[in-house]
Amino acid sequence: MLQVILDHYNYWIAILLMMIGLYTVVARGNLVKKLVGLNIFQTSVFLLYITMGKVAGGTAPILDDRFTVYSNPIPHVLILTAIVVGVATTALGLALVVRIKESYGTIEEDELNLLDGEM
Amino acid sequence: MAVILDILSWFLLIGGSAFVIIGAFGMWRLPDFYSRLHPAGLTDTMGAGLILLGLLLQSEAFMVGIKLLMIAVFLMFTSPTSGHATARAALAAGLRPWQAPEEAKKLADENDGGNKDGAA
Amino acid sequence: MRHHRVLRIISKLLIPFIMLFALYVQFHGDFGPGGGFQAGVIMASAFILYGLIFGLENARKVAPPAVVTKLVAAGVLIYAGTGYMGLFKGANFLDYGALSKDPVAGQHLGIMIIEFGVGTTVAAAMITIFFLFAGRDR
Amino acid sequence: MIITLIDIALLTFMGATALAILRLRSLFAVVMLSGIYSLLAASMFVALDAVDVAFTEAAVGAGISTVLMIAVLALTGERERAPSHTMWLPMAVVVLTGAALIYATFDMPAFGAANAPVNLHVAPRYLNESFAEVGLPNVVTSVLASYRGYDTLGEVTVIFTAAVAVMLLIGGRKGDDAGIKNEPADDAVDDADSDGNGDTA
Repeated sequence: MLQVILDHYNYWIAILLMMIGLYTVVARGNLVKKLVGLNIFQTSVFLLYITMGKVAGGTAPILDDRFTVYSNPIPHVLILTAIVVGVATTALGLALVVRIKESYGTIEEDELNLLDGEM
Repeated sequence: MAVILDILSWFLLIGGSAFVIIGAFGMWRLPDFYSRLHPAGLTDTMGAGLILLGLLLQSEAFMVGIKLLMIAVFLMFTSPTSGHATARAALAAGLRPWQAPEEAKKLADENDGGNKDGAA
Repeated sequence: MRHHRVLRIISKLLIPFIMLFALYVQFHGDFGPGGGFQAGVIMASAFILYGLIFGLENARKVAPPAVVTKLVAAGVLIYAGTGYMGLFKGANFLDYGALSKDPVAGQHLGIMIIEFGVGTTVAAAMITIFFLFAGRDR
Repeated sequence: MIITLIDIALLTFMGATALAILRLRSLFAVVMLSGIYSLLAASMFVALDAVDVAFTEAAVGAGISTVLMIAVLALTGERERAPSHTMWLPMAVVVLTGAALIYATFDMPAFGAANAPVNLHVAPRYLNESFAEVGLPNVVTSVLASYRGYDTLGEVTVIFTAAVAVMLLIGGRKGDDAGIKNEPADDAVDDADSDGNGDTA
Protein backbone atom coordinates (compact mmCIF):
# COMPACT_ATOMS: atom_id res chain seq x y z
CA MET A 1 0.00 0.00 0.00
CA LEU A 2 2.77 2.42 0.99
CA GLN A 3 4.61 1.43 -2.17
CA VAL A 4 1.58 2.28 -4.30
CA ILE A 5 1.36 5.70 -2.67
CA LEU A 6 5.08 6.41 -3.13
CA ASP A 7 4.94 5.24 -6.75
CA HIS A 8 2.08 7.56 -7.64
CA TYR A 9 2.34 10.50 -5.23
CA ASN A 10 3.94 12.77 -7.85
CA TYR A 11 1.23 12.01 -10.38
CA TRP A 12 -1.52 12.63 -7.86
CA ILE A 13 -0.16 15.97 -6.73
CA ALA A 14 0.34 16.99 -10.36
CA ILE A 15 -3.30 16.12 -11.04
CA LEU A 16 -4.43 17.94 -7.88
CA LEU A 17 -2.55 21.07 -8.99
CA MET A 18 -4.02 20.69 -12.48
CA MET A 19 -7.52 20.58 -11.03
CA ILE A 20 -6.88 23.60 -8.76
CA GLY A 21 -5.73 25.49 -11.84
CA LEU A 22 -8.71 24.33 -13.88
CA TYR A 23 -11.12 25.33 -11.10
CA THR A 24 -9.50 28.77 -10.88
CA VAL A 25 -9.91 29.21 -14.63
CA VAL A 26 -13.54 28.03 -14.70
CA ALA A 27 -14.98 29.34 -11.44
CA ARG A 28 -13.26 32.69 -10.84
CA GLY A 29 -14.51 35.73 -12.70
CA ASN A 30 -11.45 37.98 -12.60
CA LEU A 31 -9.43 37.69 -15.80
CA VAL A 32 -6.00 38.16 -14.12
CA LYS A 33 -6.91 35.44 -11.62
CA LYS A 34 -7.90 33.22 -14.54
CA LEU A 35 -4.46 33.74 -16.10
CA VAL A 36 -2.72 32.86 -12.81
CA GLY A 37 -4.88 29.72 -12.70
CA LEU A 38 -3.85 28.91 -16.25
CA ASN A 39 -0.21 29.27 -15.17
CA ILE A 40 -0.77 26.82 -12.30
CA PHE A 41 -2.35 24.38 -14.75
CA GLN A 42 0.60 24.83 -17.12
CA THR A 43 3.23 24.26 -14.42
CA SER A 44 1.46 21.13 -13.23
CA VAL A 45 1.60 19.73 -16.76
CA PHE A 46 5.33 20.51 -16.81
CA LEU A 47 5.65 18.67 -13.48
CA LEU A 48 3.85 15.64 -14.92
CA TYR A 49 6.19 15.51 -17.92
CA ILE A 50 9.36 15.89 -15.87
CA THR A 51 8.11 13.28 -13.39
CA MET A 52 7.73 10.79 -16.23
CA GLY A 53 11.32 11.38 -17.35
CA LYS A 54 12.89 10.78 -13.92
CA VAL A 55 14.90 7.57 -13.58
CA ALA A 56 15.51 6.36 -10.02
CA GLY A 57 19.18 6.73 -9.11
CA GLY A 58 19.81 8.76 -12.25
CA THR A 59 21.42 12.16 -12.54
CA ALA A 60 20.92 15.22 -14.73
CA PRO A 61 21.57 14.40 -18.43
CA ILE A 62 24.96 16.11 -18.63
CA LEU A 63 27.43 13.44 -19.72
CA ASP A 64 30.30 12.76 -17.35
CA ASP A 65 32.61 9.84 -16.81
CA ARG A 66 31.58 9.50 -13.19
CA PHE A 67 27.94 8.60 -13.93
CA THR A 68 26.25 5.88 -15.93
CA VAL A 69 22.52 6.38 -15.22
CA TYR A 70 20.91 9.55 -16.54
CA SER A 71 17.33 10.80 -16.47
CA ASN A 72 15.44 11.01 -19.74
CA PRO A 73 16.43 14.25 -21.56
CA ILE A 74 13.45 14.40 -23.96
CA PRO A 75 10.82 15.72 -21.50
CA HIS A 76 13.39 18.32 -20.39
CA VAL A 77 13.79 19.56 -23.97
CA LEU A 78 10.05 19.74 -24.55
CA ILE A 79 9.32 21.55 -21.28
CA LEU A 80 12.30 23.92 -21.48
CA THR A 81 10.94 25.49 -24.64
CA ALA A 82 7.35 25.27 -23.39
CA ILE A 83 8.14 27.42 -20.33
CA VAL A 84 9.45 30.35 -22.38
CA VAL A 85 6.65 30.00 -24.90
CA GLY A 86 4.28 29.89 -21.91
CA VAL A 87 5.45 33.26 -20.59
CA ALA A 88 5.16 34.75 -24.08
CA THR A 89 1.57 33.56 -24.40
CA THR A 90 0.81 34.72 -20.85
CA ALA A 91 2.03 38.17 -21.89
CA LEU A 92 -0.33 38.00 -24.86
CA GLY A 93 -3.22 37.13 -22.52
CA LEU A 94 -2.28 40.01 -20.20
CA ALA A 95 -2.22 42.38 -23.18
CA LEU A 96 -5.77 41.28 -24.03
CA VAL A 97 -6.77 41.87 -20.39
CA VAL A 98 -5.35 45.40 -20.53
CA ARG A 99 -7.28 46.15 -23.72
CA ILE A 100 -10.50 44.73 -22.24
CA LYS A 101 -10.05 46.90 -19.14
CA GLU A 102 -9.57 49.99 -21.32
CA SER A 103 -12.58 49.27 -23.53
CA TYR A 104 -15.06 48.05 -20.88
CA GLY A 105 -13.71 49.50 -17.63
CA THR A 106 -13.81 46.14 -15.86
CA ILE A 107 -12.14 42.74 -15.97
CA GLU A 108 -14.82 40.81 -14.05
CA GLU A 109 -16.47 38.27 -16.27
CA ASP A 110 -20.11 38.68 -15.22
CA GLU A 111 -19.89 42.48 -15.55
CA LEU A 112 -18.43 42.00 -19.02
CA ASN A 113 -21.33 39.71 -19.93
CA LEU A 114 -23.82 42.34 -18.70
CA LEU A 115 -22.08 45.09 -20.72
CA ASP A 116 -22.07 42.88 -23.80
CA GLY A 117 -25.81 42.21 -23.34
CA GLU A 118 -26.53 45.95 -23.28
CA MET A 119 -24.67 46.64 -26.49
CA MET B 1 40.96 15.54 8.54
CA ALA B 2 37.99 14.58 6.42
CA VAL B 3 36.05 13.61 9.55
CA ILE B 4 36.73 16.98 11.16
CA LEU B 5 35.59 18.76 8.00
CA ASP B 6 32.46 16.62 7.87
CA ILE B 7 31.60 17.34 11.49
CA LEU B 8 32.23 21.06 11.02
CA SER B 9 30.12 21.20 7.87
CA TRP B 10 27.27 19.26 9.47
CA PHE B 11 27.41 21.65 12.42
CA LEU B 12 27.15 24.62 10.04
CA LEU B 13 24.38 23.02 7.98
CA ILE B 14 22.30 22.20 11.06
CA GLY B 15 22.95 25.67 12.46
CA GLY B 16 21.82 27.25 9.20
CA SER B 17 18.69 25.10 9.08
CA ALA B 18 17.94 26.06 12.69
CA PHE B 19 18.15 29.73 11.74
CA VAL B 20 15.79 29.14 8.81
CA ILE B 21 13.29 27.40 11.08
CA ILE B 22 13.56 30.16 13.71
CA GLY B 23 13.00 32.68 10.91
CA ALA B 24 9.90 30.82 9.79
CA PHE B 25 8.55 30.80 13.37
CA GLY B 26 9.25 34.50 13.59
CA MET B 27 7.30 35.17 10.39
CA TRP B 28 4.40 33.27 11.87
CA ARG B 29 4.41 34.67 15.41
CA LEU B 30 5.39 38.32 15.07
CA PRO B 31 2.54 40.81 14.93
CA ASP B 32 3.10 43.09 11.93
CA PHE B 33 4.91 43.64 8.67
CA TYR B 34 7.92 45.57 9.95
CA SER B 35 8.72 43.16 12.77
CA ARG B 36 8.32 40.25 10.35
CA LEU B 37 11.09 41.73 8.21
CA HIS B 38 13.57 40.84 10.94
CA PRO B 39 13.11 37.06 10.82
CA ALA B 40 13.06 37.33 7.02
CA GLY B 41 16.48 38.94 7.14
CA LEU B 42 17.64 36.27 9.59
CA THR B 43 16.68 33.56 7.10
CA ASP B 44 18.48 35.34 4.28
CA THR B 45 21.76 36.17 5.98
CA MET B 46 22.41 33.72 8.81
CA GLY B 47 20.39 30.77 7.47
CA ALA B 48 21.54 30.88 3.86
CA GLY B 49 25.04 32.04 4.84
CA LEU B 50 25.69 29.17 7.25
CA ILE B 51 24.23 26.62 4.84
CA LEU B 52 26.45 27.93 2.03
CA LEU B 53 29.48 27.78 4.32
CA GLY B 54 28.64 24.20 5.26
CA LEU B 55 28.28 23.27 1.60
CA LEU B 56 31.61 24.97 0.88
CA LEU B 57 33.32 22.59 3.31
CA GLN B 58 31.65 19.67 1.53
CA SER B 59 32.60 20.72 -2.01
CA GLU B 60 35.33 18.68 -3.68
CA ALA B 61 35.83 20.56 -6.94
CA PHE B 62 37.46 23.99 -6.94
CA MET B 63 34.86 25.46 -9.32
CA VAL B 64 32.00 24.42 -7.05
CA GLY B 65 33.62 26.25 -4.14
CA ILE B 66 34.08 29.40 -6.24
CA LYS B 67 30.46 29.29 -7.34
CA LEU B 68 29.25 28.88 -3.76
CA LEU B 69 31.40 31.82 -2.65
CA MET B 70 29.94 33.94 -5.45
CA ILE B 71 26.41 33.01 -4.39
CA ALA B 72 27.29 34.03 -0.81
CA VAL B 73 28.66 37.41 -1.98
CA PHE B 74 25.59 37.94 -4.17
CA LEU B 75 23.28 37.17 -1.23
CA MET B 76 25.21 39.57 1.01
CA PHE B 77 24.48 42.37 -1.45
CA THR B 78 20.93 41.55 -2.45
CA SER B 79 19.20 40.42 0.72
CA PRO B 80 19.74 43.62 2.77
CA THR B 81 18.84 45.64 -0.32
CA SER B 82 15.60 43.77 -0.88
CA GLY B 83 14.72 44.10 2.81
CA HIS B 84 15.41 47.83 2.63
CA ALA B 85 13.34 48.20 -0.54
CA THR B 86 10.44 46.24 0.96
CA ALA B 87 10.39 48.35 4.12
CA ARG B 88 10.62 51.57 2.08
CA ALA B 89 7.78 50.47 -0.16
CA ALA B 90 5.61 49.63 2.85
CA LEU B 91 6.35 53.02 4.42
CA ALA B 92 5.60 54.78 1.13
CA ALA B 93 2.32 52.87 0.89
CA GLY B 94 1.35 54.28 4.31
CA LEU B 95 1.67 51.19 6.50
CA ARG B 96 2.22 52.24 10.15
CA PRO B 97 4.39 50.14 12.51
CA TRP B 98 2.46 48.11 15.06
CA GLN B 99 2.62 49.10 18.72
CA ALA B 100 1.77 47.09 21.81
CA PRO B 101 -1.72 48.17 23.04
CA GLU B 102 -0.54 49.91 26.25
CA GLU B 103 2.36 51.60 24.42
CA ALA B 104 0.01 52.83 21.74
CA LYS B 105 -2.39 54.17 24.39
CA LYS B 106 0.38 56.01 26.22
CA LEU B 107 1.66 57.52 22.96
CA ALA B 108 -1.85 58.55 21.97
CA ASP B 109 -2.33 60.26 25.36
CA GLU B 110 0.95 62.13 24.97
CA ASN B 111 -0.05 63.21 21.49
CA ASP B 112 -3.40 64.42 22.72
CA GLY B 113 -1.66 66.47 25.41
CA GLY B 114 0.64 67.90 22.79
CA ASN B 115 -2.29 68.78 20.61
CA LYS B 116 -4.04 70.64 23.43
CA ASP B 117 -1.02 72.84 23.87
CA GLY B 118 -0.44 73.28 20.19
CA ALA B 119 -2.31 75.40 17.73
CA ALA B 120 -4.29 72.66 16.08
CA MET C 1 14.56 60.29 -5.57
CA ARG C 2 16.96 60.51 -2.63
CA HIS C 3 15.46 57.51 -0.85
CA HIS C 4 16.25 55.22 -3.78
CA ARG C 5 19.96 55.69 -3.31
CA VAL C 6 20.67 52.22 -1.88
CA LEU C 7 18.69 50.55 -4.62
CA ARG C 8 20.39 52.58 -7.33
CA ILE C 9 23.91 51.86 -6.13
CA ILE C 10 23.33 48.15 -5.57
CA SER C 11 21.61 47.69 -8.92
CA LYS C 12 24.36 49.61 -10.70
CA LEU C 13 26.77 47.19 -9.08
CA LEU C 14 24.77 44.10 -9.96
CA ILE C 15 23.52 44.76 -13.50
CA PRO C 16 26.93 44.17 -15.18
CA PHE C 17 27.26 40.88 -13.33
CA ILE C 18 23.74 39.82 -14.33
CA MET C 19 24.64 40.49 -17.97
CA LEU C 20 27.95 38.64 -17.58
CA PHE C 21 26.07 35.73 -16.07
CA ALA C 22 23.65 35.78 -19.00
CA LEU C 23 26.57 35.57 -21.43
CA TYR C 24 28.11 32.74 -19.38
CA VAL C 25 24.82 30.83 -19.49
CA GLN C 26 24.53 31.54 -23.21
CA PHE C 27 27.95 30.26 -24.23
CA HIS C 28 28.52 27.66 -21.51
CA GLY C 29 25.15 26.02 -22.18
CA ASP C 30 26.82 23.34 -24.28
CA PHE C 31 28.72 21.99 -21.28
CA GLY C 32 26.54 22.74 -18.27
CA PRO C 33 22.94 23.68 -17.69
CA GLY C 34 21.96 26.67 -19.77
CA GLY C 35 21.35 27.79 -23.30
CA GLY C 36 19.67 30.45 -25.35
CA PHE C 37 16.28 30.39 -23.64
CA GLN C 38 17.65 30.87 -20.12
CA ALA C 39 20.29 33.38 -21.21
CA GLY C 40 17.70 35.47 -23.05
CA VAL C 41 15.46 35.63 -20.01
CA ILE C 42 18.36 36.56 -17.69
CA MET C 43 19.61 39.25 -20.09
CA ALA C 44 16.09 40.67 -20.31
CA SER C 45 15.82 40.69 -16.53
CA ALA C 46 18.94 42.88 -16.34
CA PHE C 47 17.25 45.46 -18.58
CA ILE C 48 13.98 45.13 -16.67
CA LEU C 49 15.82 45.77 -13.38
CA TYR C 50 17.36 48.87 -14.94
CA GLY C 51 13.94 50.03 -16.09
CA LEU C 52 12.40 49.46 -12.65
CA ILE C 53 15.09 51.36 -10.76
CA PHE C 54 16.05 54.16 -13.15
CA GLY C 55 12.72 54.74 -14.84
CA LEU C 56 11.34 53.70 -18.18
CA GLU C 57 12.65 56.75 -20.03
CA ASN C 58 16.27 55.96 -19.15
CA ALA C 59 15.74 52.29 -20.00
CA ARG C 60 14.38 53.34 -23.40
CA LYS C 61 17.58 55.32 -23.95
CA VAL C 62 19.74 52.30 -23.08
CA ALA C 63 17.71 49.88 -25.20
CA PRO C 64 15.94 51.91 -27.90
CA PRO C 65 12.59 50.21 -28.69
CA ALA C 66 13.22 50.59 -32.41
CA VAL C 67 16.42 48.50 -32.14
CA VAL C 68 15.00 45.95 -29.70
CA THR C 69 11.95 45.39 -31.90
CA LYS C 70 14.20 44.59 -34.84
CA LEU C 71 16.29 42.21 -32.72
CA VAL C 72 13.15 40.12 -32.04
CA ALA C 73 13.00 39.35 -35.75
CA ALA C 74 16.80 39.16 -36.14
CA GLY C 75 17.06 36.17 -33.79
CA VAL C 76 14.54 34.14 -35.78
CA LEU C 77 16.36 35.12 -38.98
CA ILE C 78 19.71 33.98 -37.54
CA TYR C 79 18.15 30.64 -36.66
CA ALA C 80 16.44 30.09 -39.99
CA GLY C 81 19.47 31.46 -41.86
CA THR C 82 21.68 28.82 -40.22
CA GLY C 83 19.20 26.25 -41.46
CA TYR C 84 19.47 27.63 -44.99
CA MET C 85 23.28 27.60 -44.75
CA GLY C 86 23.06 23.83 -44.40
CA LEU C 87 20.79 23.79 -47.45
CA PHE C 88 23.28 25.84 -49.51
CA LYS C 89 26.12 23.52 -48.51
CA GLY C 90 24.22 20.62 -50.00
CA ALA C 91 22.85 19.06 -46.81
CA ASN C 92 19.39 19.13 -45.27
CA PHE C 93 17.70 22.14 -43.68
CA LEU C 94 19.18 22.70 -40.18
CA ASP C 95 21.87 20.05 -40.75
CA TYR C 96 24.84 21.77 -39.11
CA GLY C 97 27.24 18.95 -39.93
CA ALA C 98 27.78 20.56 -43.33
CA LEU C 99 28.90 23.90 -41.89
CA SER C 100 32.46 22.70 -41.38
CA LYS C 101 34.83 20.06 -42.79
CA ASP C 102 34.51 18.03 -39.61
CA PRO C 103 30.83 17.16 -38.95
CA VAL C 104 31.21 17.31 -35.16
CA ALA C 105 32.87 20.74 -35.31
CA GLY C 106 30.11 21.83 -37.68
CA GLN C 107 27.47 20.64 -35.22
CA HIS C 108 29.13 22.59 -32.44
CA LEU C 109 29.34 25.75 -34.57
CA GLY C 110 25.73 25.42 -35.71
CA ILE C 111 24.44 24.93 -32.18
CA MET C 112 26.43 27.97 -30.99
CA ILE C 113 24.90 30.16 -33.73
CA ILE C 114 21.31 29.04 -33.32
CA GLU C 115 21.51 29.31 -29.53
CA PHE C 116 22.67 32.89 -30.06
CA GLY C 117 19.63 33.45 -32.29
CA VAL C 118 17.33 31.97 -29.66
CA GLY C 119 18.88 34.15 -26.95
CA THR C 120 18.51 37.29 -29.06
CA THR C 121 14.84 36.65 -29.81
CA VAL C 122 13.92 35.73 -26.24
CA ALA C 123 15.75 38.68 -24.65
CA ALA C 124 14.40 41.19 -27.18
CA ALA C 125 10.85 39.82 -26.95
CA MET C 126 10.84 40.00 -23.14
CA ILE C 127 12.27 43.54 -23.12
CA THR C 128 9.72 44.65 -25.72
CA ILE C 129 6.84 43.15 -23.77
CA PHE C 130 8.04 44.79 -20.54
CA PHE C 131 8.38 48.21 -22.23
CA LEU C 132 4.87 47.93 -23.65
CA PHE C 133 3.23 46.94 -20.35
CA ALA C 134 5.16 49.40 -18.20
CA GLY C 135 4.75 52.24 -20.71
CA ARG C 136 0.98 51.89 -21.04
CA ASP C 137 -0.62 55.03 -19.60
CA ARG C 138 -3.39 54.55 -17.07
CA MET D 1 14.77 8.00 1.15
CA ILE D 2 15.84 11.61 1.79
CA ILE D 3 15.15 12.40 -1.86
CA THR D 4 11.64 10.99 -1.47
CA LEU D 5 11.05 13.12 1.62
CA ILE D 6 12.22 16.28 -0.17
CA ASP D 7 9.99 15.33 -3.07
CA ILE D 8 6.91 14.91 -0.90
CA ALA D 9 7.58 18.07 1.11
CA LEU D 10 8.03 20.23 -1.99
CA LEU D 11 4.92 18.83 -3.65
CA THR D 12 2.88 19.44 -0.50
CA PHE D 13 4.12 23.05 -0.37
CA MET D 14 3.13 23.46 -4.02
CA GLY D 15 -0.36 22.16 -3.28
CA ALA D 16 -0.74 24.52 -0.31
CA THR D 17 0.44 27.51 -2.37
CA ALA D 18 -1.97 26.67 -5.18
CA LEU D 19 -4.88 26.44 -2.72
CA ALA D 20 -3.90 29.80 -1.22
CA ILE D 21 -3.84 31.30 -4.74
CA LEU D 22 -7.34 29.94 -5.35
CA ARG D 23 -8.75 31.33 -2.09
CA LEU D 24 -7.13 34.78 -1.79
CA ARG D 25 -8.96 37.86 -3.11
CA SER D 26 -6.08 40.32 -3.15
CA LEU D 27 -4.59 39.95 -6.61
CA PHE D 28 -1.25 41.37 -5.48
CA ALA D 29 -0.88 38.53 -2.97
CA VAL D 30 -2.01 36.07 -5.66
CA VAL D 31 0.72 37.26 -8.04
CA MET D 32 3.37 37.06 -5.31
CA LEU D 33 2.24 33.55 -4.39
CA SER D 34 2.39 32.51 -8.03
CA GLY D 35 6.04 33.62 -8.00
CA ILE D 36 6.64 31.44 -4.92
CA TYR D 37 4.81 28.61 -6.67
CA SER D 38 7.18 28.90 -9.63
CA LEU D 39 10.19 28.86 -7.33
CA LEU D 40 8.89 25.71 -5.62
CA ALA D 41 8.33 24.15 -9.03
CA ALA D 42 11.92 25.02 -9.95
CA SER D 43 13.22 23.33 -6.78
CA MET D 44 11.06 20.34 -7.65
CA PHE D 45 12.60 20.19 -11.13
CA VAL D 46 16.09 20.13 -9.58
CA ALA D 47 14.99 17.22 -7.39
CA LEU D 48 13.78 15.48 -10.57
CA ASP D 49 17.16 15.98 -12.33
CA ALA D 50 15.87 18.57 -14.83
CA VAL D 51 18.43 21.30 -14.11
CA ASP D 52 17.92 23.14 -17.41
CA VAL D 53 14.17 23.26 -16.87
CA ALA D 54 14.61 24.41 -13.28
CA PHE D 55 16.88 27.21 -14.44
CA THR D 56 14.31 28.41 -16.96
CA GLU D 57 11.40 28.12 -14.57
CA ALA D 58 13.21 30.09 -11.86
CA ALA D 59 14.19 32.89 -14.25
CA VAL D 60 10.82 33.04 -16.04
CA GLY D 61 8.27 32.17 -13.39
CA ALA D 62 9.76 33.92 -10.40
CA GLY D 63 11.25 36.81 -12.40
CA ILE D 64 9.71 37.97 -15.63
CA SER D 65 6.14 36.78 -15.32
CA THR D 66 5.78 38.26 -11.80
CA VAL D 67 6.99 41.64 -13.08
CA LEU D 68 4.57 41.49 -16.03
CA MET D 69 1.63 40.54 -13.79
CA ILE D 70 2.37 43.41 -11.38
CA ALA D 71 2.62 45.83 -14.31
CA VAL D 72 -0.83 44.65 -15.42
CA LEU D 73 -2.25 44.95 -11.89
CA ALA D 74 -1.16 48.59 -11.86
CA LEU D 75 -3.36 49.07 -14.94
CA THR D 76 -6.36 46.97 -13.97
CA GLY D 77 -6.77 47.16 -10.18
CA GLU D 78 -5.78 44.89 -7.33
CA ARG D 79 -9.02 43.52 -5.89
CA GLU D 80 -11.02 40.61 -7.12
CA ARG D 81 -14.79 40.76 -6.60
CA ALA D 82 -16.40 37.98 -4.60
CA PRO D 83 -17.95 35.33 -6.86
CA SER D 84 -21.62 36.18 -7.28
CA HIS D 85 -23.17 32.75 -7.73
CA THR D 86 -22.54 29.25 -6.39
CA MET D 87 -19.88 27.18 -8.03
CA TRP D 88 -21.36 23.68 -7.89
CA LEU D 89 -21.13 22.97 -11.61
CA PRO D 90 -17.41 23.83 -11.99
CA MET D 91 -16.67 21.93 -8.77
CA ALA D 92 -18.48 18.85 -10.10
CA VAL D 93 -16.66 19.04 -13.43
CA VAL D 94 -13.28 19.43 -11.74
CA VAL D 95 -13.88 16.61 -9.24
CA LEU D 96 -15.05 14.24 -11.98
CA THR D 97 -12.09 15.07 -14.26
CA GLY D 98 -9.65 14.71 -11.38
CA ALA D 99 -11.13 11.37 -10.33
CA ALA D 100 -10.89 10.06 -13.89
CA LEU D 101 -7.26 11.19 -14.19
CA ILE D 102 -6.31 9.67 -10.82
CA TYR D 103 -7.98 6.42 -11.88
CA ALA D 104 -5.81 6.55 -15.00
CA THR D 105 -2.58 6.95 -13.00
CA PHE D 106 -2.87 3.38 -11.70
CA ASP D 107 -1.92 2.23 -15.20
CA MET D 108 1.12 4.52 -15.27
CA PRO D 109 4.58 3.08 -14.63
CA ALA D 110 5.87 3.62 -11.10
CA PHE D 111 7.67 6.89 -10.38
CA GLY D 112 11.33 6.59 -11.37
CA ALA D 113 10.99 3.25 -13.16
CA ALA D 114 13.92 2.82 -15.53
CA ASN D 115 11.96 0.47 -17.82
CA ALA D 116 8.99 2.81 -18.33
CA PRO D 117 8.02 3.08 -22.02
CA VAL D 118 9.10 6.76 -22.17
CA ASN D 119 12.64 5.85 -21.23
CA LEU D 120 13.02 3.04 -23.75
CA HIS D 121 12.32 4.64 -27.11
CA VAL D 122 14.79 7.32 -28.29
CA ALA D 123 16.29 8.46 -25.00
CA PRO D 124 18.95 5.70 -24.84
CA ARG D 125 20.09 6.57 -28.35
CA TYR D 126 20.48 10.25 -27.46
CA LEU D 127 22.30 9.41 -24.24
CA ASN D 128 24.66 6.87 -25.81
CA GLU D 129 25.46 8.41 -29.17
CA SER D 130 24.92 12.17 -28.96
CA PHE D 131 28.45 12.75 -27.65
CA ALA D 132 29.97 11.01 -30.66
CA GLU D 133 27.60 12.69 -33.12
CA VAL D 134 27.34 16.23 -31.73
CA GLY D 135 30.23 16.42 -29.29
CA LEU D 136 28.46 18.20 -26.41
CA PRO D 137 28.24 16.88 -22.85
CA ASN D 138 24.86 18.50 -22.21
CA VAL D 139 22.42 16.13 -23.92
CA VAL D 140 19.54 18.56 -23.44
CA THR D 141 21.32 21.17 -25.56
CA SER D 142 22.22 18.74 -28.32
CA VAL D 143 18.67 17.37 -28.51
CA LEU D 144 17.17 20.87 -28.31
CA ALA D 145 19.37 22.47 -30.95
CA SER D 146 20.40 19.63 -33.20
CA TYR D 147 18.15 16.56 -33.15
CA ARG D 148 14.99 18.60 -32.65
CA GLY D 149 16.07 21.81 -34.34
CA TYR D 150 12.80 22.13 -36.25
CA ASP D 151 10.83 22.03 -33.02
CA THR D 152 12.96 24.78 -31.48
CA LEU D 153 12.71 26.90 -34.63
CA GLY D 154 8.95 26.64 -34.27
CA GLU D 155 9.08 27.62 -30.59
CA VAL D 156 11.25 30.66 -31.33
CA THR D 157 8.76 31.66 -34.02
CA VAL D 158 5.95 31.37 -31.47
CA ILE D 159 7.82 33.75 -29.12
CA PHE D 160 8.36 36.14 -32.04
CA THR D 161 4.68 35.96 -32.95
CA ALA D 162 3.60 36.55 -29.35
CA ALA D 163 5.85 39.63 -29.09
CA VAL D 164 4.42 40.98 -32.37
CA ALA D 165 0.88 40.33 -31.15
CA VAL D 166 1.51 42.16 -27.87
CA MET D 167 2.94 45.06 -29.89
CA LEU D 168 -0.18 45.15 -32.04
CA LEU D 169 -2.51 44.95 -29.03
CA ILE D 170 -1.02 47.53 -26.67
CA GLY D 171 1.71 49.18 -28.73
CA GLY D 172 -0.42 52.16 -29.68
CA ARG D 173 -1.68 54.95 -27.48
CA LYS D 174 -4.68 54.40 -25.25
CA GLY D 175 -7.92 54.84 -27.15
CA ASP D 176 -6.10 54.85 -30.46
CA ASP D 177 -7.36 51.70 -32.11
CA ALA D 178 -5.75 52.24 -35.49
CA GLY D 179 -2.25 53.21 -34.32
CA ILE D 180 0.27 50.44 -33.95
CA LYS D 181 3.33 52.65 -33.60
CA ASN D 182 4.66 54.03 -30.37
CA GLU D 183 4.77 57.65 -31.52
CA PRO D 184 1.54 59.64 -31.82
CA ALA D 185 0.14 58.42 -35.14
CA ASP D 186 -1.87 61.49 -36.25
CA ASP D 187 0.93 63.97 -35.60
CA ALA D 188 3.41 61.83 -37.50
CA VAL D 189 1.18 61.84 -40.56
CA ASP D 190 0.73 65.61 -40.33
CA ASP D 191 4.48 66.14 -40.03
CA ALA D 192 5.15 63.99 -43.05
CA ASP D 193 2.66 66.00 -45.11
CA SER D 194 3.90 69.37 -43.93
CA ASP D 195 7.48 68.40 -44.66
CA GLY D 196 6.52 68.06 -48.32
CA ASN D 197 4.92 71.52 -48.40
CA GLY D 198 7.56 73.30 -46.38
CA ASP D 199 7.75 73.96 -42.66
CA THR D 200 4.49 75.24 -41.19
CA ALA D 201 5.91 76.08 -37.76
